[in-house]
Amino acid sequence: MAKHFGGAVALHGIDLTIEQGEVHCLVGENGAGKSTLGKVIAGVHRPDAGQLILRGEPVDFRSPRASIAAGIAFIAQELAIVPDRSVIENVFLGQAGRALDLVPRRRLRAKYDALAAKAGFDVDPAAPAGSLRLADQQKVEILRSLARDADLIIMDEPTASLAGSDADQLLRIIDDLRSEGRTVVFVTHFLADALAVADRITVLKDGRLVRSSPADGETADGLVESMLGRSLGSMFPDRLDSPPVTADPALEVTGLSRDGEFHDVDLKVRRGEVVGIAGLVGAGRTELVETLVGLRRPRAGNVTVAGHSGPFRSPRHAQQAGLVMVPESRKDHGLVLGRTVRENVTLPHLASVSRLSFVSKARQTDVLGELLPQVGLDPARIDSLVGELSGGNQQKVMFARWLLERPTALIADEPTRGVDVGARAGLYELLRSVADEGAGVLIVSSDNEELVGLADRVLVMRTGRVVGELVGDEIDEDHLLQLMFAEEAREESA
Amino acid sequence: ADTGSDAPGIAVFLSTSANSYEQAQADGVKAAAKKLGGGKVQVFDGGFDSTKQIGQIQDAVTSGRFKAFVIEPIDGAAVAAPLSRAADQDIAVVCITSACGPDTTKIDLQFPGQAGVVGSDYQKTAAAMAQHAVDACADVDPCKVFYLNGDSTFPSDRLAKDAFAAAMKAAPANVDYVGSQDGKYDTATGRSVMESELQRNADIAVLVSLADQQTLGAAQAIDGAGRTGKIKIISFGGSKQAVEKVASGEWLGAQLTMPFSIGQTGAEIAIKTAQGKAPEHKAVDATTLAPVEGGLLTANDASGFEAQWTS
Amino acid sequence: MTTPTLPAPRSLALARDYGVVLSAVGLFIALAIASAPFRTGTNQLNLLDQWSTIGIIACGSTICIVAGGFDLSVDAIFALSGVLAAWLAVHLGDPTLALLVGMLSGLVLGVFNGLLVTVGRINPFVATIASSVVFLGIAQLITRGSVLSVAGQGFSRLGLQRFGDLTLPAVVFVVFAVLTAVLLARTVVGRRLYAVGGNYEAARYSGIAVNRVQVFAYAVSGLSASIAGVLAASRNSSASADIRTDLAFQAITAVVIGGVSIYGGAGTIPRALVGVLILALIGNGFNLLAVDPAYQQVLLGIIIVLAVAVDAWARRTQK
Amino acid sequence: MTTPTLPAPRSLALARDYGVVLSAVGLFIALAIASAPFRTGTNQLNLLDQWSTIGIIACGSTICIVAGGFDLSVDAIFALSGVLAAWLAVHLGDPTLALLVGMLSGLVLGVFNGLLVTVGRINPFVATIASSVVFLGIAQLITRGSVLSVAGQGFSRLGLQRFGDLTLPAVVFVVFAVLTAVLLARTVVGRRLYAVGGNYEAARYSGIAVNRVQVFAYAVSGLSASIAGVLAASRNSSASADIRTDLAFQAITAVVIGGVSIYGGAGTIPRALVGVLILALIGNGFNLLAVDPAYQQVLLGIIIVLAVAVDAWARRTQK
Ligand SMILES: Nc1ncnc2c1ncn2[C@@H]1O[C@H](COP(=O)(O)OP(=O)(O)OP(=O)(O)O)[C@@H](O)[C@H]1O
Ligand SMILES: Nc1ncnc2c1ncn2[C@@H]1O[C@H](COP(=O)(O)OP(=O)(O)OP(=O)(O)O)[C@@H](O)[C@H]1O
Ligand SMILES: O[C@@H]1[C@H](O)[C@H](O)CO[C@H]1O
Ligand SMILES: [Mg+2]
Ligand SMILES: [Mg+2]
Repeated sequence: MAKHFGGAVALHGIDLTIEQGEVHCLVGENGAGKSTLGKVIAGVHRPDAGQLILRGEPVDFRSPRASIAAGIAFIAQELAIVPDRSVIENVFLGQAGRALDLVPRRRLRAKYDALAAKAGFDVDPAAPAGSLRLADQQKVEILRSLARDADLIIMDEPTASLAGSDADQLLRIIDDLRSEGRTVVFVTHFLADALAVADRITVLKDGRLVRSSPADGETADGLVESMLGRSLGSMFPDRLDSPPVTADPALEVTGLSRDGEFHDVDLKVRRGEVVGIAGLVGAGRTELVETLVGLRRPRAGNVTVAGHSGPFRSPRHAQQAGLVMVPESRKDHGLVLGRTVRENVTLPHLASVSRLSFVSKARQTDVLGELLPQVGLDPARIDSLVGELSGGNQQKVMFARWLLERPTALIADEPTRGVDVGARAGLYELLRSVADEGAGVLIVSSDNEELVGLADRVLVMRTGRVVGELVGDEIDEDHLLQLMFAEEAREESA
Repeated sequence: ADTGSDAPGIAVFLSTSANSYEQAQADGVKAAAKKLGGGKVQVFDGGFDSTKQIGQIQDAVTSGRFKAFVIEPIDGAAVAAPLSRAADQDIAVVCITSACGPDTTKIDLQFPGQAGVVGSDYQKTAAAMAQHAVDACADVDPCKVFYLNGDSTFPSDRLAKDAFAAAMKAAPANVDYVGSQDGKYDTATGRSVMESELQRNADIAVLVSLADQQTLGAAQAIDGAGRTGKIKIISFGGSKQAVEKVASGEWLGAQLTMPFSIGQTGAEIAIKTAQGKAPEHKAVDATTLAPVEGGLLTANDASGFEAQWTS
Repeated sequence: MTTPTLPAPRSLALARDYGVVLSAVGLFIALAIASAPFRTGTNQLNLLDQWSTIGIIACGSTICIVAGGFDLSVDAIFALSGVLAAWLAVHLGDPTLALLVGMLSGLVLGVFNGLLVTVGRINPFVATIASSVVFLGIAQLITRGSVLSVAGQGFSRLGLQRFGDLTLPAVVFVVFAVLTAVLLARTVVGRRLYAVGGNYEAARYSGIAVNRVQVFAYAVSGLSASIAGVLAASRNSSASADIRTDLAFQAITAVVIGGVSIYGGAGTIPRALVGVLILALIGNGFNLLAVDPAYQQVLLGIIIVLAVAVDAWARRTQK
Repeated sequence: MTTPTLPAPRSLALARDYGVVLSAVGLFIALAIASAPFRTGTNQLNLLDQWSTIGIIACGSTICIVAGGFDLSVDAIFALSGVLAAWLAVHLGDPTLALLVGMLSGLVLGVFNGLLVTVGRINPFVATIASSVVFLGIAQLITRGSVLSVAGQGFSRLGLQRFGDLTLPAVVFVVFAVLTAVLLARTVVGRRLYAVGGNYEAARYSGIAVNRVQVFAYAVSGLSASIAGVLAASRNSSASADIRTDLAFQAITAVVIGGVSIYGGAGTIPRALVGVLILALIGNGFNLLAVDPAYQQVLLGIIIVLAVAVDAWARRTQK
């Protein structure tokens, strides 16, 4: 199988066999070609060369429609929901039926309930899909693929926006699918997940197949080495020996509230410190950080950034005070997909790369030439359209944007979503160095391992309140889970 | 509201109200209403939209406030049915500028109950202008004639164009008809079409145009090409600007239209009918309202003539 | 795990409808108070009849816009279908067949538009401008610039037909509105129209024959224009290639006032009709209240802004 | 809102330009062969002059569309600014001041549009339709339906001014095109315009004053219309509220033919100008070759489809 886009080769002639009934994981760096391979099988892209053989028969899918007809379901990495339509409509999108037939709404509702129950997901079927948080949109996509009753299901990073228990739930679903005799292709950057669920793991690198072997024989380290071509020492940089209790606060929040979202939040991030916010999906973390940078108006409370006192009226005002945020959804809130890397990165800093209001190309090239490698991007892609980059590389572009001028306080909401292990280690390194240079770093993450490894201090949120704080060695997954679930457990036992 | 305003009055339906030709028609109606006691005059602006105009007719009937309608039809064929229903309600209906009914080329009564019509026949107008062109060519040989039509997508203008071409065919041998383009009633379009035409035929001797607005643009093009005075211009309209150009000798002649007189005459017919008096004529050829022979104004009589509209 | 479901979305959608409806109801009450003739049944029926053309086309446009399309050729299809029907009636001598062919001609012309957009991959805006120029040109070649009059009752029967106090065009409007409303809200193809317009790629990934769905949408839009065009030709016993109406523009304005998103994927037929109603009420009010045309324009603009602002406001306060 | 389809790669973007340019060059060569007068310098200068109005407005529209806006009020601003200038010239007696105020009036009207869209959160389509109705209404209130003629050289000097063989409107067009092209391609504001049109939310999250940027875009669009409107009024020594031209429509058509996306975030001034050029060549060709108006329509449509299809084809084969 070979596929190129303009000058960029995504797949260089890959031979790969996927056995009936197996769970087959694809792993590899950002841009390795995993999504492209998935899309070729799903009929989204037509290969330049190569032959797809399905159950012994050569097939040539001209569209996703053809591949669906052949019993293949596909969950794209970049979510494909119809935002203004209900969850139930999205789940049964494109399902059979003659054009002028009335939609069997009762029957679909029953089918939906059965499907959701089986999957263990609880999503309001009548809500417009666009109003859901990312994690629930991901569940809609998963339900859609299950609703197809397909023999082969391709899931491209379905757990990227799912937090702990939901991700575990998905792994159980995959197990069930296998026991029903279905085949699952599972693309992920979570090697532990791959090792836990896969029968076979295939490693891709630069559009080539490195190896494809049974999962039993694989180890995380081995996979990392094949993916990166080198071994990765420690994933995480060293934590601070002791919290910088005396350093000036970079970001200080007192008594911040927004009706129905979060209440009475106090928090302080000192210069040189990396602070994490943990919590279940829906805990109100995204609302909180969006409020900090002026995207939402608080009802009460104060936000102060190194002497500039808020609350800020807009991200522009926050930025002027030295507070910036890498948002959770890169497609909706982060990137202008139709413009270049250059333009996306310099967007908030045009003054510093221009003379007399004229943007200086040379100055941008200089600045980006230095910056892009720091976040793990190839400077040669400076003029690529961001929409052409792989998902993980898009994430890096957002980081580059906010590191061009070092902020006083940097917030990152789910910072490593879709980023490969190598690059992830790089980003952690980077976040730590930003802190070391004197900034305060605040990270919202649903990946507890990430918080344990990186943060000097972690606040835990539950239903809009900060319910606990862990410092230094107290931070481990058990403590985090205890705090995240504690109250709920108590309520349930009551 | 004073009691006077509730007395039945006159509804004037214009194809648009945003130009002075239309305003002049309305003013003519108002003058007649004042003179003959026709009551209050309400103006409806059709916005060049026939559907809209039909709605206005229906609404005016519904409102019960009118005993007479004076209408400049946007689509003469389409308004006949609703107007005939208005006539059923004892409203005196007069069409102005162009006729209402299946055959808009004929200035006559075409639907049941119609009280009158004051309009011009485009075929006759075009033929008359063609004759002026032939006259202007009298001592030029060969004499190239270019005709700037209005908008060939309008049936009336299409008829005018065909009639002009037919008359040119019958013209003496020295007359060389080089063809026609549309000026679209627009100064800028008139200018650009004329510029192109002068590229093709630099030696045009006579320009005939169906609308003053576009003639003004064409004259700019002629000026730009340094041909002022060398091309004889005959324009249809008789607006203030056209009359000035004719008076100054820049243009040879203006075929007159008299919107104020048209409105006034139409309203007189409508009011008299509504009052139960018999009007003198029911169908009036608007060309006869011009104070000059054949409707063509030339430098000789231009000084004493007061235009009824501005283009 | 407990997911705290926010009640917002549902009521939000309702409130959004509610916003425009509020404007329409406000206008209606204001007119009913200000004008006695407005309150007559005749006036209401007249309104239905007068706005049947725009209404029918607005329904077609809604379908097209919901599917992510945009059809500026409805004016031209309106004219061409009328001309075609008249020409056939004159030359075939079978008025019924002529009317039928004319009415269905929009389907074919709409499919042509749909193919330009999907297979030809031409931007809908450009494609339908270009095709409308072609359609009008054909109508002009048929009429050679004159008006085609059709003698005889056979041809005009349709447009002049009445059912009690209702005219046939008004009845057709109501029927067409109900059919398209059901189509959009309840049928399988309705779902597909929303999907294609709401997220083209997602629809494609889900195995929807996106091109076919879009072609269908243009066909419905074309059909609406040809139905309206033939009804008008029949009523006038004549047709010409001269269009001075601005049907596409008015229909789209109405639809957008009603809150249908021009970016596709959202909107309903009832909403579009509320948009039509608002325009109808404004025009009717101007006529009945004898508003000076000099002020009508400014007033019209202000009322439209207010109507839509109420809508925007309703949407916001709900948030 | 639809998710924008995946943007085409760089090389492809080049080919896309190339596609329309190809069409334009093809037309140019065809005309040069078919018509001797076409090849004259005078004709080329005439073309520049004739299309200066649409050209200037197309530049403004491009800025607005790139920023994710849509301005249908340019016709009305064109008319109102001319009327304003003429009225001021008559009543103030200072023609230079009158012309200046008229030319800048579009800025104010554009800002008004921008505020409706941003602060009022009204859909651009509806907002600019409504505002154009208001603007035209004001123009009519000023003129009371008649034509305002301005006597004296002072007022007409501007429009009739020549620089050698170039008319002033042609010069203004060229200057305006260069300025807007540089603005869009090279300046800080240009970057912001693309970002806001490409992804409004992402721009907002990146600290761009999104509302201010959009208001700016509408202001430029308004300015382009008032410059064109005052030039026309000056040239004609008169102005009226009667608009039968379809400037917004023509400008947007040209812009879209040139490949500027109506969804915002993409397109350049040079591309838009290629669109204008194509329309100009078609019109000029019809006039010079004396094409029967009956066939012009059909031909115009076919040529537009072909021009755009060549573009679409170039885009595809590149893939
Ligand atoms: N539509 C496209 N146009 C141009 N280039 C593309 C396109 N899609 C993918 N590519 C390129 O192909 C290569 C492989 O991309 P792909 O999305 O398959 O990577 P991936 O392995 O899924 O990465 P990630 O883990 O970041 O999702 C990348 O270099 C990417 O930039
Ligand atoms: N039922 C709902 N309907 C509509 N929007 C919702 C709903 N629940 C949550 N959201 C939105 O989803 C987004 C994410 O929610 P929230 O901030 O509570 O989650 P979080 O704690 O940040 O977790 P995560 O980011 O992992 O999803 C927010 O923008 C919130 O407004
Ligand atoms: O920052 C300002 C505003 O964003 C406006 O859009 C124009 O000029 C920029 O400099
Ligand atoms: Mg991928
Ligand atoms: Mg979140």
